[in-house]
Amino acid sequence: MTLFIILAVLTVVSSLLVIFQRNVVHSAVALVAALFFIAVLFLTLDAPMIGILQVLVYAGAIMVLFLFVIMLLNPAALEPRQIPWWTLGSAAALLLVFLLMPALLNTVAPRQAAPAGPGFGSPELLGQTLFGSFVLPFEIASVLLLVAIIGAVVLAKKES
Amino acid sequence: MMIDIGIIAAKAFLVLFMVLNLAGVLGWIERKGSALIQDRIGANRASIFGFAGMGLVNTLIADPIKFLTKEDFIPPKGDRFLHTLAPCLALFPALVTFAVIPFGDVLVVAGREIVLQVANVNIGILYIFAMASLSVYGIVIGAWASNNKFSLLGGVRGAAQMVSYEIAMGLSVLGVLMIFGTLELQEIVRAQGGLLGGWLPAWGIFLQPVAFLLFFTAAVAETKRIPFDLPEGESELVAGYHVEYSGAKFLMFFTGEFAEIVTAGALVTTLFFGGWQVPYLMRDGFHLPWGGTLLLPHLVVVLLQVGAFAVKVIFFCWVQILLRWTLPRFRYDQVMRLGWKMLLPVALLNVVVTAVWIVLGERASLRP
Amino acid sequence: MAPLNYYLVLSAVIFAIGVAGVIVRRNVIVILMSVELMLNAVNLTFLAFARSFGSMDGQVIVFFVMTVAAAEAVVGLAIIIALFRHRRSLDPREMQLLKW
Amino acid sequence: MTLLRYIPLFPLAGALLNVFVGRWLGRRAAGLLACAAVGLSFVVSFAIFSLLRATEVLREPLFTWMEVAPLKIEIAFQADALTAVMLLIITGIGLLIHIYSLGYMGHDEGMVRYFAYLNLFIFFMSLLVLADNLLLLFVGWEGVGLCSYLLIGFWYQDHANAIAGNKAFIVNRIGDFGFLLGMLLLFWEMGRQGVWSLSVSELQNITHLLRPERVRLITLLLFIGAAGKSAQIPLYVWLPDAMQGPTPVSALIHAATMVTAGVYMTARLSFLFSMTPETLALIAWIGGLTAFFAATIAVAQNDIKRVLAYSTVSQLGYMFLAVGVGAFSVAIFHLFTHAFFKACLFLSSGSVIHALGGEQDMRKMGGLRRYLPTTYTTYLVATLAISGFPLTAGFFSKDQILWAVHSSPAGSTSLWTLAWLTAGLTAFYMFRQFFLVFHGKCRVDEPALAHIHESPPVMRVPLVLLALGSIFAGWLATPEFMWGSLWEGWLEPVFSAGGVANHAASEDEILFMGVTLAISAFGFLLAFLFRSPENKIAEWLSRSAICRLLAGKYYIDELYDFFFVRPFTASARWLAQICDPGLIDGLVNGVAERVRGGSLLGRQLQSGNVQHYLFAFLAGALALLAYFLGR
Repeated sequence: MTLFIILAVLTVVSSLLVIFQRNVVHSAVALVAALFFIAVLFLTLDAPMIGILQVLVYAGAIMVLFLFVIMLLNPAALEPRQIPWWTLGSAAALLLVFLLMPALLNTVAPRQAAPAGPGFGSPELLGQTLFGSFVLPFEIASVLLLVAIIGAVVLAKKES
Repeated sequence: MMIDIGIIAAKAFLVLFMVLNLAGVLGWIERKGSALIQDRIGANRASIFGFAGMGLVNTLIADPIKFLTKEDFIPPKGDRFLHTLAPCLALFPALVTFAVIPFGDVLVVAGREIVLQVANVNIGILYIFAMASLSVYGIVIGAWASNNKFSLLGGVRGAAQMVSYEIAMGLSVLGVLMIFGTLELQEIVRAQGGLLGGWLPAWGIFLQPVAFLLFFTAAVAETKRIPFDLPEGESELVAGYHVEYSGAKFLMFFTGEFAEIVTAGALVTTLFFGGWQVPYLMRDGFHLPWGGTLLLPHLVVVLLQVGAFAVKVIFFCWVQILLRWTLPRFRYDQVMRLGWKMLLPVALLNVVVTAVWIVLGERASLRP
Repeated sequence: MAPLNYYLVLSAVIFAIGVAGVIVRRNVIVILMSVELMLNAVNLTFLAFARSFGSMDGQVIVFFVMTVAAAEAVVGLAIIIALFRHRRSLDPREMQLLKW
Repeated sequence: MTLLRYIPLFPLAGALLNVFVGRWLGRRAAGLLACAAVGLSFVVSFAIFSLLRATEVLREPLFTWMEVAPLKIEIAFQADALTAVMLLIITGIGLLIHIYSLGYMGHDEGMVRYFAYLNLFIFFMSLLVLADNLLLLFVGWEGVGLCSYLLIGFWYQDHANAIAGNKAFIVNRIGDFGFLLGMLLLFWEMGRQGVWSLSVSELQNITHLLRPERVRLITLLLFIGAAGKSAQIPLYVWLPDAMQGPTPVSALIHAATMVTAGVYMTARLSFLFSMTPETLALIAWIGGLTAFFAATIAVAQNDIKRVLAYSTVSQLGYMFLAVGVGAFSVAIFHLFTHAFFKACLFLSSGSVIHALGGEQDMRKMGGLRRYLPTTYTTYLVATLAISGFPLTAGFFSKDQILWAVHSSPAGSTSLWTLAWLTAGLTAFYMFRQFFLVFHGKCRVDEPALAHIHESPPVMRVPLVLLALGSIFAGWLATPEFMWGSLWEGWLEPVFSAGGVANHAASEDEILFMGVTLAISAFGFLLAFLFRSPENKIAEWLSRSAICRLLAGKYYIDELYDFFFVRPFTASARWLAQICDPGLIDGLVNGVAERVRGGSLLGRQLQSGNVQHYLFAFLAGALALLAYFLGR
């Protein structure tokens, strides 16, 4: 419980930093931190495999890509900050939390904090599920990735 | 309970101590090795009361003092916070990866079984990759925070290079994982204790030679050293991503680099060269394939194993240093081409061939 | 382990932060990062429910979400690069040709 | 026996070949190919003619064209005696004209195109006569109209030719519209009685299902179609203008075959027409009046082909007169003989025009007898035939018509008088032309005179053959007192439904023959007396008002122009210039303008900024959330 609260605070703070830092690189670093903490949160949910994948995929690949692009483009100016628009957006987001809060707090899980079964979250079980009932989505995901690769190459390639 | 925590703390301390010291020693080996190759003497000036210790003094004592007392320079238009954070990010992943690398079998002391591994995680290898993937941040963030075009270029190069070679490295390990059927490093090492055909140790190198070549190449590339030192490349980018670093921060980058060498060596040892396994050494002593048996006490066996692991790691560290002083630097496009057009396809092919081999093997073993 | 509701609330907060980021920031890269934040909030929900139901399905879904997120980030960044080449800007307000 | 399909197939193949590879074949080969195609058709037609027994009907379905529940329309051919005769005319006369064209068009740039059209025409015409159902007949009907348009405007570089082509096409369309309406009405009426069919052979047996007043309307509409195609009052105006095409075309289309389509159609549907005496009476009167009026116009024309054109209209009037009095077989017989002598006349005139290098004005001819001996002879034979000289083809057929008009219960003395006068006029204008062209002083222009020459054999041989036909074709059906009629026995079964078999005593017939001969002789005599343009009386007459009226063709074209064409173009112009831009465009543009006005407001919402959209999206989501959670 303590661990959760610490992690939650860290996650929320770093998430807030993502949107409140005016510098893109700072935002990106804050996001890496947030993702890292979320990965640890995953670990507390008996999902070690997913947690490690989170670090590997998000922190290790996606965010590096972000940083790479940021440095490649190297936008010079800090972005302007318009107070009214910021207020409006933040208010809307706050309203969203406010509206969702009661519903979320009243949600009753069917088996509240049931002890995880043996091997829950292990690579073996994840693999079996993935290649069992989810094999078709898995294959489709591979096609999606292929399409994304080709799309990215085509988009980012300089016209010759 | 307290004892458990104490044991874990002791293991962690031991590992960190060993790694950091090894990194330091590697600095000496590098200097002396390069001097040997280039037919010169190498570091020999610093001395304590006339004792130069073949440069060991230089490396282990004088260098740290020098680094720690130098001015910590931060570029005026740089980013103070990130400039400081970056070296930590560079050193941190290199050190934490050792948490899952087994340096010995089980040590039994007073009826308590101590696994000679800081943390036995069931997804150890993935953990290593996750941590290794984080090591990019030190470079990228440091490069950006320096507000220097050379360092920025180095950072961009480093990011691209490391992401690229991470893929080839992961795919090459996949073959090993398929052979041994586990993600636990301790299990992988234990699986390499068997014998192939009754006499050949079942090490990964014999089962996955292609994977070894790929993995080793990619691992060298990940350490950003010659021939893959494009992010620093002194003749092109002055010193690349750490051009604006000095003092303690530079020391951290420096140590991180050598720690990575050690990590790479340890991983190669663990995955392909039997880890702590000594050929024919069982828990109770040597069982030679041609009939000889030499029983040894438990402690001796454990020490032999730990020693074997250390020797193998140091050997591969030495190989890497040898490479660094032997080969010329690649061009950047050559690096990229090698990563994407050579290593990646070959690694994929290796995975496919391994899969077919395993399936055929299973078929064969199913036959009565 | 903390109760499910706590995770849900945390997830909602992170999601809302992501939403706010997408709306208020004037940099497409940050907008894309905020989207990643939202995706992660949802992932957290999935995992919390997976743990609560004791089912692996939630984890598998997170696996797929990551796949999609990776694809999305890659294509998104490629678009940003292509855009930047033409507009020399990362401000979404500069990218409003698709109207009328 | 599946021979029928080859009759249209050969010309179609010839046409397609000429269209696609004709340019590559060269002009001569293209012409020979076309001739060969029609020749093969003729051979097949002749085979069918000789194989066909009198009462037999060959039927040859090819494939189903369309099938809608009870209605099944097949592409099917059928041949009875009527069809066989028509096929012989079409392919036989057609073949001769094709051969003739080899010479006549030999130097024309567009010869390949010409022969492609010609073959296409033979295809459509044979399709028309072979058709088993009215719809397929209509296809042929429209097809010959198309070919006619193409061939009249063949020399389209000359604007007048293109206009003439348009005129023919448009006037034909009016008739076709009537035909189509009649066909649909017939179809609908039959359908109401539960018979969904357009097949002629099926319709023939169920006409009793139709109500008489409907039959009247149907036949009337069908006759409008026939009048359009066969150039009867009031739709005859296109035929004289159609002489703008090459002369062999005039011979083929506007004399021997296409214009007979209307007669053929009424004959084919005789079972329907016989049911309504009223329509038949109308047809008879229109036919008679057309014959007379066209003959009067022909008297005052100076263009060699125009005279022949009006004579064609006149002769077609005769045929409809025969139809109108119920003498279908006689009408077809006249059609048959007319095909020979009219084709001969046209081709001979073509020969004259050819010899004079394109000159068509008879006032610039004269005395050509010396230069064109063969043409002179054939022209003389054909003129005799059309004038009704004893023992020529025209003599027998015209005599039979006059006799039928007199003897049929549907006929009357006034009709007979009209036809009788027309016979005299025919002899007059034909011999007037004959003398103007071949006798008297030579008035040919100097340059043309230098090049004057008799036509080559390829043109002369068809002329001679047609001239022979002009004499002997009539011998198939002679009066009772000679050797009787082969023809009647041959065609009677086809028209058994409504034929008139009223044979009076042969003395009466001889008497009538004499009376007809007398008026023809009078016409000839008149023409002989006025043969010279310098004749005083003729000169006085030609300046008289009546003659100017005749020369101006009763100003029918001008009347049509005033009453139909101008109001039509004026209203079209009004629609195009006032109504369309003002009302239609105004409506459309007005609607568009209002929409645009609204959109101008609405498009403000579309800022193009993703973040605005996203905010709106979030606001909506929040509203929904508030609604569902607060409920």
